[in-house]
Amino acid sequence: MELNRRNFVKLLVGGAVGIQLTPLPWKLTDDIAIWTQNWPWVPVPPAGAFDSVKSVCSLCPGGCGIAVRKVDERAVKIEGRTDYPVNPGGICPIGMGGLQLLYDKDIRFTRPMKRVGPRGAGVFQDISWEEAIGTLCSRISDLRSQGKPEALAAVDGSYMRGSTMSLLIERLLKAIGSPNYLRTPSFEDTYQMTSTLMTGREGPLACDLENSDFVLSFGCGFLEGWEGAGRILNAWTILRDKALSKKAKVVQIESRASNTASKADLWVPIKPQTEAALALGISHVLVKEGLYNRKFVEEQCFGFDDWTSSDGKEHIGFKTLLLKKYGPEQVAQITGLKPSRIVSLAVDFAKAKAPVALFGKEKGDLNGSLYECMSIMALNALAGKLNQPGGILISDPLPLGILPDFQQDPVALAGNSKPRLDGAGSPSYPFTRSLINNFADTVSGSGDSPVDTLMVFSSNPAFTLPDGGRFKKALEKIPFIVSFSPFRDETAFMADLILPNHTYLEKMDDVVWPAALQFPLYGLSRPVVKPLYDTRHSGDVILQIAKKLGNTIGDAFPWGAYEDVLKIRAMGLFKSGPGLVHYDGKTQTWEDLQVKTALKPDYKDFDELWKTLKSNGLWYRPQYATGAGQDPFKTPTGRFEFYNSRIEQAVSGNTRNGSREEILDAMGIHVRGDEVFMPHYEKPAIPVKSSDYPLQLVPYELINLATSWTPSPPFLMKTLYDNELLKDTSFAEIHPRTAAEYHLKDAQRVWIESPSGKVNVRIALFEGAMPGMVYLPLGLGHSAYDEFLRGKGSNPNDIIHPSKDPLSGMPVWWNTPVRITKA
Amino acid sequence: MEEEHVHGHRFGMVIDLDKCTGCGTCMVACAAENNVSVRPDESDKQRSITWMQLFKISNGKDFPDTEVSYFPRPCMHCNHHPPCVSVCVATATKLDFHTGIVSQIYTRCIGCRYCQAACPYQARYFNWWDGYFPKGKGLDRYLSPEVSPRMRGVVEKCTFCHHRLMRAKNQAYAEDRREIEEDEYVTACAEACPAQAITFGDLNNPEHKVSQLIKHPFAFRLLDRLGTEPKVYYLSSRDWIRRLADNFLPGEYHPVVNKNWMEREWSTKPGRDTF
Amino acid sequence: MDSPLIPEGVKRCSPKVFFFWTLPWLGLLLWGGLAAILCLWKGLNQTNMSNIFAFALWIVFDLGLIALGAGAFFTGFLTYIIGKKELKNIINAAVIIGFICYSGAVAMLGIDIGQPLRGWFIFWHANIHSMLVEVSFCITCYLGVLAVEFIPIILANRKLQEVKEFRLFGHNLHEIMAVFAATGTFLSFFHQGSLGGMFGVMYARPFAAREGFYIWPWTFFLFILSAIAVGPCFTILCTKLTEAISRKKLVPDNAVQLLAKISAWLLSAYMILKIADTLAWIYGIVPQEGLTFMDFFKQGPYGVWMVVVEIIICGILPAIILMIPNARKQTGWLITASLLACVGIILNRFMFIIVTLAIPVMPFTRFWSYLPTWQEWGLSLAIVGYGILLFSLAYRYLPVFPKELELNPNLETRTA
Amino acid sequence: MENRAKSSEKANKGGWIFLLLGFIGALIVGWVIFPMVLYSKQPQPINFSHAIHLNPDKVDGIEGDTEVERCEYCHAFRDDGTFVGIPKLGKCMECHDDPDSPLGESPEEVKFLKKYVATETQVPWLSYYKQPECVYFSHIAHVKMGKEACKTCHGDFGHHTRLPLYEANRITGYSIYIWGKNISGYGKNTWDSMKMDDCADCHTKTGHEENNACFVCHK
Repeated sequence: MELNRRNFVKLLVGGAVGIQLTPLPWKLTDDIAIWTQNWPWVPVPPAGAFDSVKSVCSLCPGGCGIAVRKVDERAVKIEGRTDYPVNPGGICPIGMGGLQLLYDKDIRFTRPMKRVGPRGAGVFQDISWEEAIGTLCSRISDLRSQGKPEALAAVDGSYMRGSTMSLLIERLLKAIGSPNYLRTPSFEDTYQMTSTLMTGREGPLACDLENSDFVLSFGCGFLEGWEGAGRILNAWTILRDKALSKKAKVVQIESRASNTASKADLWVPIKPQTEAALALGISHVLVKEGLYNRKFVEEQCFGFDDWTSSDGKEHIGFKTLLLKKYGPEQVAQITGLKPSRIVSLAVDFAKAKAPVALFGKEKGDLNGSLYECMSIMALNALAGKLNQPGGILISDPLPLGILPDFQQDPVALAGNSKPRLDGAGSPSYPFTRSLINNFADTVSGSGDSPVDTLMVFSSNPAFTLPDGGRFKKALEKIPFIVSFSPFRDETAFMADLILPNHTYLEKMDDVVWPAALQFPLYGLSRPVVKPLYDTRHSGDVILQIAKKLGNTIGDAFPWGAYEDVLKIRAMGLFKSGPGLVHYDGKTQTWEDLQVKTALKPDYKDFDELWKTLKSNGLWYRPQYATGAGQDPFKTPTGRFEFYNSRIEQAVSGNTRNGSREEILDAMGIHVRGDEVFMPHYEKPAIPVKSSDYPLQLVPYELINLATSWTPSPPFLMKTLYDNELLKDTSFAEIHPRTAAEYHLKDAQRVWIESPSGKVNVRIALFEGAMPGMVYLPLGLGHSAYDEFLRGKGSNPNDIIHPSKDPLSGMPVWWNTPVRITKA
Repeated sequence: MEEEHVHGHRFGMVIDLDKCTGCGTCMVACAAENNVSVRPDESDKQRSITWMQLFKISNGKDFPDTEVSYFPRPCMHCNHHPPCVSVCVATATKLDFHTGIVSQIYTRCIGCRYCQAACPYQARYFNWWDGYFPKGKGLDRYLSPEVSPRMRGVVEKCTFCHHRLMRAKNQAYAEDRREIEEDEYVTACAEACPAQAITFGDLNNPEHKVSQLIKHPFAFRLLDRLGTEPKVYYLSSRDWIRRLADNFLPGEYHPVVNKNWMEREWSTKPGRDTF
Repeated sequence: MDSPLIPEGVKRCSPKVFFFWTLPWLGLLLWGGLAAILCLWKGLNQTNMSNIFAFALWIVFDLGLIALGAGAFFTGFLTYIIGKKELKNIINAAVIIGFICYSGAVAMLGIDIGQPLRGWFIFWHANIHSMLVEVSFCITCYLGVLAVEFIPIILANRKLQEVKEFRLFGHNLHEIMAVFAATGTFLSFFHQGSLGGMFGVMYARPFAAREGFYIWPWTFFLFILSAIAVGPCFTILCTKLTEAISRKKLVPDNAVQLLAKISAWLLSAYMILKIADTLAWIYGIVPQEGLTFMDFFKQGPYGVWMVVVEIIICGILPAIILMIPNARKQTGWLITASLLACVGIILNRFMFIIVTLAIPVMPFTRFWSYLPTWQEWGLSLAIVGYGILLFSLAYRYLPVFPKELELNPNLETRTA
Repeated sequence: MENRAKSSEKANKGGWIFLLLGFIGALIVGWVIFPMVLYSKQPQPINFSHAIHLNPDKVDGIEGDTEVERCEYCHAFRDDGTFVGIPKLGKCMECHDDPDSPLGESPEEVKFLKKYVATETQVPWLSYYKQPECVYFSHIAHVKMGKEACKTCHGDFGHHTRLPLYEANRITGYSIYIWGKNISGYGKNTWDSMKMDDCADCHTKTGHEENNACFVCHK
């Protein structure tokens, strides 16, 4: 019996039978299945103790309260706070995805770096903080020793004017000796100018949406993220409820069937950039029909009726201007509306108890046109609805503590006396604080850059500016660029030195008066997690820079840490009068804001205020922000000015030799006579359409796409439709008829070309697009960040060909002439 | 089955489409809450995973009468033998009669995708890839331990955030309560909606807001006539939207003609030309 | 050199020729193998299937194969249960074809599911309400039965016959073949039916949904009937193909004719019921769910023409041809008819799978299109290659056609 | 032909032995060798003694009238009802606060103090009862509301003087306590295994069938 083939087979057969009677095959089958249920490469989130940290979102001017859910040290979810008076529980998609901006390592700078690759390539090398700060300081010192401190400039994109960071940046420049502090343009700039000119008050836009019963919106993208979604969308819901019971109406004036337009009670489509005319047309009807508020106009306004100045000169009043130039038919011509519609709008506006006319297009972080803003403001005034419940409230800025004055050394004094490179505040742009587009032109225009070193704070001008990439060219000329951005954005990729800030969830910073809120509120964000990487709070870095530079500069920044500065600011609030640092979330703040009995603060002393502010992130005064009750207007005439003395002074006081014609031309104003000083409609500077460029490009914004300097959290890519972004191509919305004219099919690839350049996109047919227009979404087309955003879609800013807005000199976003060619 | 439903909860959702602004916060909140991974290309809509999905709809009218709106679509948690449940080969998905939630067990699913074929709402998503969590990128650092991440090759879907129900129960137990309070359990999307368009609660509780809302003349359900009995209801004052919620033969659709209701209130759309 | 393996007396081509003959099919296998490995290793993202097209090309192939493979059990049924002796001459071929179809189908399903290593959950955690469970159970069992039916044919190999045990085993198996035929028939009835049921029960998919009898929607019975009607046609096709390639007669006409005749009757019966069902659906279920028949074909490449082709050209037409004795006696007509019938059944399965899924149910969702990737084609075609290969091997080394010798007395004929 | 058959006959004599050999061999492989190969063994970082800590004569400070309460002294519930599980170092350091002065005389404690307390690094305990990621288990529901004793599932771990070796299934990574020590999967005590069926059976026995719904124990 040897083990021959046949017996071996028997052995195997025996084994085969036997093994069935053991656990081996069965357990193995089971375990292999269990293995697939626990694949080692599938992450297992570590468990731990749950916690919720209260803070404030600073991704946009909305300033929503957020509660971050944590497991031990990890943040796992962002939720809206119900105990914060801005947003009752809800937040916007961008804020909701915020954790990806914290944890996605590839979109962040994790330590200070210096550039080693070519500009824009994003190739950097790690360095120490000491070396980083040292490099910058020595550069600044050199400039000062060469006696040209003004060759240092800074771009600041922090959303709220008057935020403590902005204050420190401006202060640092001043101490060093440079006037060239630049801000990326935002709607707040336009409003701030309007308010200053017409009311003499410089407070931010405050409007009582929730209590309004007729909202006449000149293109505000309430549902596109206007002034921060948290509060606005809640207000929207309140207005919806009222609308159901016939208590409120929202009218959206806009050329495209946006979400706001669709969901509003009435959509009034007009040609882009003709809003001023419509506002004036409505005013015309109010005046003609005597529907305006006589009492208010007579007692509190200036320049309504014709008048004679002290020098005996006859002036026409606003009334005459309206009646002469803005009749329904005339306005219909400009806007493309039916005259009857203009009349009915006026009648409804007048009939409403608490109407409000609002401005600020799309999200509101694009600047508007000054005269347009003034025209709409005038409409509110005519109806006598300023400082009324449901209307716009004229206020002063938040009474934050003022930083002590400081000594400037001769170098600084000399530098600061030099003219700004962007001409802001010059005779041509008397009321504008910053004109970054002009800055770009000046730099790229002159032989070698007048700017030697540029510091960039929380902004991404290389991506967000509507200048056909002119700012990028300027950057290429600037010898040395320092980025303080926490993110690997386009501008940072141009930088030579990176001093990364913390992300908004890792640092303490202030949110000054959430946009458009009708009562004063000061939010303070706090680190919800310890900084993940070797980054530093730019506030602290500025202090460190100042210290290193020493002398008067060091003396100008006597504080140990950024927090000390914030504390000084908060002290101002404490001194300014009563306020609250808690909100129970039960009562709706907007329901009761009338100033009745004096408010009783819920803190004993400043220390308690400060402690609570740091933990609860909130100080507010639940009362209408109506400046100084009795005399709300601080204009030269002490009244609301239809006829604007300040503009008048600026023009006549312009010492520059040259005729008034030339002066006005330099200011970009086309009308003449008294009209110049009153709200009026200005024809577009460059012809919107021509034979070469027969179409008009209008950029639009999506609430689920970050359009400012912060990247969009990857989560948002799930919310985009495949006719907004498909693979790497974004879409241009055009009307089917327009498409037919150019024989374009849906989803077809095309070039959209303007005098400034061209982008490659696909066509999205949309019945809701105004014929003859091309709509491109902002926020796509990044060349930086990581695989989620890089190379996805096209950036309209690359082809937007901005003209200068009359008087303000800021870019005009809405009328770029373009043509479409098949790709 | 229905009779069994009487005891216990029957959680459901009401979504007010007049209030829904299409902002997509619900989608993001859902993905963030439930560890749904984001892939480099999410524009492949046939394969991207969105438990809560916003369908964009239009009234199809030409400029200037065009109107867009949105259908937020979670899992409907069908109440009447859900199409997906009876077909599942491995009993990986079931309707729990004590909560009304249709469960999905990823470790039981074998990925045959029969349930996807059976579901008319496109509410079920197959993991064509493993979750996208590259080493050292940090995307796994915000994952919640309350929801198990899925592996490639299994189907997943909206769970009405049932882990939040467990969370609420634990809290109740810690406070010596057997039953949870109404509104202690809310889904992530309902909680996050900045327009408060989503109301979530127990349909078996006549006091709860959801039970009131579904009686509203504006209330309707998606593909109601299929007989799946979704526990997700919608509200809309727009007839064109309500018409899009189901298939109708010519003349079958009847606008909301609740006379006395019409007298009491008026549609949010006064019609473009009554102004 | 492999002559000792080749059945007694018959002539087969040289190993060289045979080797070259196998090459293309091996190629297909290789392609499919690569695709399979990719899918198992990287996942189903290798395919173009999607959340819309949860079922796709592979399932179409599966259902097609299983339907065509029905010839095996039905011929078995006729031969052993009804006792149609003349079919004994074709039963072997039928069994082998059946085995090929079913093993192929099961293999594909193994790749098609997202978690193959959990496949056995279907049995262990079975949900008895699911038609697919019934399908899986029956298919797996029936594959076993087919294997058993295949064994005696293998053991009939000249070399294996030398082994006493094998000889006996094979013989005994053959004796009790009737039992297996019976089980096979029973199992097949159910899974063929359940396959139809799978789609009929999707009551939320108006295009597939059907009323039914007790828990079985009409598609349940229609699938059975269509399968047993067309299965034999496929068997005929295959034998005719083999005859064409090997250039010799292998099966006596009476066997083929009998199959054809039975097919004719069943096909006619099926057509009557299918038409009735379609009408009932168009005028019953479809309007109930707010749709009209034409609504289904609003978008996409599909149209009413598919229904027309399926029912008239690939249903009624072949039924008539096969019904006329003089027609089916002519090989040309016989093959045309069988071919049409086979196409018809595959078209039918295609509609229930692809068209059902492609048609959006929610009025505001849009129509999606789908094109398979090379991986999907690879695996599908590999099954074809595998089938041809296995059948060629069987034909070369096993006495598949008992009457081959007697039908080809002169061994001079060159053979493949 | 004849001879060949004959010789093969001869060779086949006693062929059944081989059949038997294979059979028995397989049984040995399946029942004895397989379990040994399947599990990896490794010791705990510190040989913690539950017995000492729960013995009032040796350790005071771990209060509680019932044993459960004494367990909960370390294995506590948080305010939100979640369960701490194996306590973090902080808990241990409430008593073992000084790395240089051990409270007992066990060398293990010294090791613990030097290696972990002194450096304030968490002890990498190996959890015997870790359920897979797909499982949700609420201790408070069972212990507080259900009044279940710890030992029902964990056996009387409380009296172990030393921690057993940690055995993990090489394929699944599960602790052996999930499937149970017995390779056949059979166990006589409630704490012998922790498979889904064990939970379900208990739910059924105690009249809580409703808790056999999938989404009660899966997440």
